Amino acid sequence: MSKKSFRAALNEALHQEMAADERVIVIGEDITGGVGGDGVADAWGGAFGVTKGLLGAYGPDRVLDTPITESSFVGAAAGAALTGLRPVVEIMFVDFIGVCLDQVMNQAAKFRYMFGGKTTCPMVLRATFGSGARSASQHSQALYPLFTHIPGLKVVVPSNPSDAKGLLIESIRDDDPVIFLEHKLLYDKIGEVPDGVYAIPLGEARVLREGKDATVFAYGRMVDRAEEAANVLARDGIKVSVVDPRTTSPLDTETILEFAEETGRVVIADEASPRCGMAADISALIAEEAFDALKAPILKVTPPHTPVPYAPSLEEAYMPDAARIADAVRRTMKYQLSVK
Amino acid sequence: MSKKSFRAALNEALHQEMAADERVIVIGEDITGGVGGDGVADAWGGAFGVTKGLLGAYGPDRVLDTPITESSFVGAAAGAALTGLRPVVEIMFVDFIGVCLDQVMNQAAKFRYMFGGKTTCPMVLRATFGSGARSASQHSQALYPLFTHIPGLKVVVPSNPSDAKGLLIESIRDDDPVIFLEHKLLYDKIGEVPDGVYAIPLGEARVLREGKDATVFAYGRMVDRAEEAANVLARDGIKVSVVDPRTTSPLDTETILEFAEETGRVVIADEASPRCGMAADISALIAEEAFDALKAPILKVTPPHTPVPYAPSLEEAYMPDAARIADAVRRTMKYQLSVK
Amino acid sequence: MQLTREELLEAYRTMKKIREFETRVNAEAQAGRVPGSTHLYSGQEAVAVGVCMALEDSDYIVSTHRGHGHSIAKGCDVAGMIAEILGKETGTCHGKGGSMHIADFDVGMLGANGIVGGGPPLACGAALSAKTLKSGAVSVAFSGDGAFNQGTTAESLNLAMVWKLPVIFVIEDNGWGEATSAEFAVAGNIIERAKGYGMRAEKVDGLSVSDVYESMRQAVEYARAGNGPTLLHITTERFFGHFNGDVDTYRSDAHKADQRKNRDCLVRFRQTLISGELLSAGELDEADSAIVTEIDVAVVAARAAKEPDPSTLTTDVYVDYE
Amino acid sequence: MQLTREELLEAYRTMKKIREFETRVNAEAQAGRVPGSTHLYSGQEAVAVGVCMALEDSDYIVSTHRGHGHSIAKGCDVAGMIAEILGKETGTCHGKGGSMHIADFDVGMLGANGIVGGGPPLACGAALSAKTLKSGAVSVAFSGDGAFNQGTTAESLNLAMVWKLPVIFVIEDNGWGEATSAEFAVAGNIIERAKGYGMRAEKVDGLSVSDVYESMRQAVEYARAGNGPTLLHITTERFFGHFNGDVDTYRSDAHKADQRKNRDCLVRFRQTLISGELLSAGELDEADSAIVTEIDVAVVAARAAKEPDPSTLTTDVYVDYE
Ligand SMILES: Cc1ncc(C[n+]2csc(CCOP(=O)(O)OP(=O)(O)O)c2C)c(N)n1
Ligand SMILES: Cc1ncc(C[n+]2csc(CCOP(=O)(O)OP(=O)(O)O)c2C)c(N)n1
Ligand SMILES: [Mg+2]
Ligand SMILES: [Mg+2]
Repeated sequence: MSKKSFRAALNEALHQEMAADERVIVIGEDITGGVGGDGVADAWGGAFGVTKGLLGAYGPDRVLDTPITESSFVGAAAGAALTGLRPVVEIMFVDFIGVCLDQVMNQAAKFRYMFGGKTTCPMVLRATFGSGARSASQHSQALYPLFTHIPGLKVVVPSNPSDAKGLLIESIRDDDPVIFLEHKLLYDKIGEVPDGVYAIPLGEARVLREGKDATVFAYGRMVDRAEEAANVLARDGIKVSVVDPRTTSPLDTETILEFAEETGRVVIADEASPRCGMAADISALIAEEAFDALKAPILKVTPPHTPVPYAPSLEEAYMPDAARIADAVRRTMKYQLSVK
Repeated sequence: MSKKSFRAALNEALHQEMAADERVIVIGEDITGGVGGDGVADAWGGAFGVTKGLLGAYGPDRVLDTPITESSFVGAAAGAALTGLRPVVEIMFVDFIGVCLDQVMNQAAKFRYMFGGKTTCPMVLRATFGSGARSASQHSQALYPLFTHIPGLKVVVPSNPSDAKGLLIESIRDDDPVIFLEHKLLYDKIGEVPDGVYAIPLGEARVLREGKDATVFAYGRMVDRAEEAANVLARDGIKVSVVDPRTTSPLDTETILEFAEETGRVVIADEASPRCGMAADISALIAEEAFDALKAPILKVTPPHTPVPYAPSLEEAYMPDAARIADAVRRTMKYQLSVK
Repeated sequence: MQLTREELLEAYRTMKKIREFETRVNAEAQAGRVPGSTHLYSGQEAVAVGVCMALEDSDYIVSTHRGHGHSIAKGCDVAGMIAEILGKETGTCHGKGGSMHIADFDVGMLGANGIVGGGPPLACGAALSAKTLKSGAVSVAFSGDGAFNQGTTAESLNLAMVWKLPVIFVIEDNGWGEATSAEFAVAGNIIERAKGYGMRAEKVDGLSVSDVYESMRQAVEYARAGNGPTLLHITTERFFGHFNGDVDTYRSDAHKADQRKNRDCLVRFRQTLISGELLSAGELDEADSAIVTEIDVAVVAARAAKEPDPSTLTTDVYVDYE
Repeated sequence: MQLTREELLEAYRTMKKIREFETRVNAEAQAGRVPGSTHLYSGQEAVAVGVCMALEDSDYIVSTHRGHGHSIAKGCDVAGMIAEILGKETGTCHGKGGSMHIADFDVGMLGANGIVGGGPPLACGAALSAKTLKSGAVSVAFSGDGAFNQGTTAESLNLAMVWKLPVIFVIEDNGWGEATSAEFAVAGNIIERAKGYGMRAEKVDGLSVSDVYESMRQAVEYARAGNGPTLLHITTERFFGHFNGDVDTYRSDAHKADQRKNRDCLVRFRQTLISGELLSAGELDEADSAIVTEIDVAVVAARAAKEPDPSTLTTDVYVDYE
């Protein structure tokens, strides 16, 4: 166990799985960086440095730079996954899924089903996501609701370094296509990360704290903000549970319902766009299956239904913060059930 | 007023708007059909015959066949919409959005916002959707939750001929990009359709019937099935309201909440995949904003989280039918609120 | 390279099998027994057969919406195929896929594909597996003239060159993408477009199974030797409309009659075999009737087979789906 | 075609304006005043300027992530641009877009674009408007060597030929797509790839603004006459790293020094003007200092401007959004 950044934890996961299994290969734009140049090799190690050092350790046959043609190389990852490899393919920003969704949605996700269970497609698609880096509308989306909507995909949204590592290892070993989304503002986050190899099952929520007054569900960068809110509320004597489901698909419905039932008051803090988003998805689950236990409306704390703006003053207003989460919890606490 | 098919109603809308406004053009694969052949021209009029006859009336400059390159011609529609035209572009099956999502999600939808309100992008993207035609996994999806999730898009899902006509006319006149989705099993549906030009505002639900026991919300082909269910239930003395919101974005939240509040029991019947889908979206809206009035859990009637299968025995089991809707209403009626 | 009598007979058999299969699929469709729609391969048999004759079982093909011919040529079981098309539990995909999603991994058939241009990236991936795992296999992407325009295909040509992949792009140019002619839709020239990527490219007469085979054989040799991709632009004929419900009024009756009369690859091959005294009419007739019987048995069995049980609706979405 | 003194001076001014603008943007970024990241255009000025000199205000350009140069050359206001880059309400897009989304419809600048390959289809659309509305306008798609590989670009080349659109594809080949060389990523040859579509195509030295202008002028004439598209493959130099935070270790220091010393289009143009006695050093110096002042005023004003009010977060999503 030692302190590592989210980035380093991911890098370690890739190293360990590539060392353990020859079939694991890594594909993406600039994942080494410098091909064809007269300077240093592996100059980038990916746009965010996550794949740095893999080239030196595993060579260019297993660490493949690509032209800027996401459809072809994401599709190639899917085709390779059908035929014996276990590719980890990176698209730099999840926003770029627009140019290659077909290979994910209609190909990788559906092979096993369409072909009657005759094959597996063990690939991982890694991408950064999220707002807060002043990257504007085309480089800041969350988009996991899109993937969550598509049957056949698994979707992982880690919130801290040790989860990131364990979930990535599990994703690489998983025989289904996995979308693995890394919030760009988490890369420098430091945490305790075991040095050894470990896998965290997909579909198991992590409970960060238990409090009986209300539950806050959150993914990715929102988890820290939920914790922050919980700390503030604790000072006022309001004890909230904070639950990070970690994967949106499969979803740990059991833990979610358990906490919804136990606390009866629910806030879902999510960075994705609100319409047909994850906050709505979890809310609807609870409204159908834990209705009886609800003591208050289920509150969603999300950005508005707008693209992500560039200017700091706007982007700060866009993203839900701890204050908005705490406020929602307070509103749910105040709510008095009228007699029906 | 006369009886027309859903297909004919759409065709009439296109004719009327093209006649009224020179800037309206139509773009798509085989929307005439026969280019370069030695047989008849306008042989197809679109894969489903919706654009038939436009070529003869408005000529090849305004009715443009394309190569099979959705990214380029959907993007061309967006670019044309930025520069003075009002294109109606067709992708044959909405499933094909996978090869051209970027031009919709990151371009058309975001122009106005990214550019600080300096432009409009008045385009309509038409596509067929839906299961039931034994078209298997890659030609049967609903996918409107994906578009609904994306800020900047409007999304229309008509359920009958007269709505189809009025909503398409409104969509063409709308200055924002509109995704207009036509259920392939509705094309032959006949209904009374006014002959004149009329527009139905986006974001206004249609109330098919009012009953005080429960409300069923449904889109597209599910509307008929909800009506069927309501008829069955009426025989047992259960009176349900049936509401077709008609557009998923903008959403007529006012009418939805009004009916949820009035009946206190809600069933949402939707053909889209369940996770982060429209049923969840409406459920979450109600669970947050009409909680007080709820007398029972909000029930979602959707397909399972699977791709659409080919065999009739499987596809019939996939799609929600009137029996499942009626059963959900009965379950919600039986539900007794426990004291909280 | 000279083909042996046995090889020629086998090629003829496979072409005939495809033709007969499609004839029966069409009949089943017209009788209302095919739940979905199908895209018939009739007229293009020499392409699938010439291409697949040059491949081993361990080589890969990635197919299209018009995939029956490719599947049969690569060795898929016709009984499973027809059952699949009829939507039966005995089908190749247990009824989940239908005509457009037939796949058989045991014979290297990685799947038909309902998305035009969906296949070439996948074929690059299969070639990447072969290269990385040093299996010596090659991979083939079948695409139509219409699919050739898709950005995915263009990207795949580039990627195949950049990664020097053992992949062969087989462009089956039947002159039409649905009701739109290639003359309208394909700007420039397919061979020149491939050569623009620095790719080895060759135009081939798709009415001659031996021409297709020979060009393919060389492309496979080139790829196995580690030299990278080839594109074959193979001209061919689509006898039916785009799909079984297409009345095909955009081509004149004269054109269609001429096609059947003068540009039928199966008829040509038969004539060549007989006139070259390579095989006798009797031998070919015998092959024909064996095939007719085989397909008939398959059709009858498929009709009698059960539809998949509704309980299987939710299986095989994920490996560990519950 | 001979350029007048005034035209040459104007070209020089615009090139210098771009260079100075980028220098100041870089300085603002290093001082931490640019909220996002930016892609600097320095070194490529002759391309944007040569191209846009051949255009009218009513003509369209569609730009890329590296769009500052195109914007300035097409006539966008630098004060609005720098304010936008600093995220201010006085910015071209009121702070909503930032460096990668600058657009000004009044001068035919249809927008920078954060998606590599996002632009060419849009440029086809603008050309379609011009053709359908018979406005006589032409449309330009700027793309990098990296973007040239995207399927969207390939599709657009084909569509432009099929629809015979008045569009000009300007491929700015600076040898790099981020940290990946064009030598690695672009298979074959850009001109040959364009010619494969039957497209008029020409290679141009992007260090010479007059060469760029002349080739562009001919392409515009060709397009306005209704003959269809042209592709210009323009070689150029990227002076900085891919974006302002890129330390650019993948190119040797020697390479970068040589670039600045021997392959600076602005220096070359200045030398040509002086040695050809077309403009004097004094005149050029005067132009320089006017530009330095103009940009400085713009930067100072942008720094002082207010950030957009948070209430504008939800405006302009839809025309009728409430
Ligand atoms: C992305 C996509 N666009 C459109 C279609 C509809 N479609 C199916 S087959 C076809 C024509 C394909 O033409 P070609 O590639 O020449 O193959 P052929 O049908 O001639 O075998 C089209 C347009 C599709 N399936 N996928
Ligand atoms: C679809 C997509 N893929 C990847 C990126 C990340 N990206 C931004 S710029 C760039 C390099 C573009 O290279 P080129 O087209 O040569 O333009 P240049 O940067 O040299 O001006 C990349 C890969 C992107 N923005 N969009
Ligand atoms: Mg074809
Ligand atoms: Mg470049």
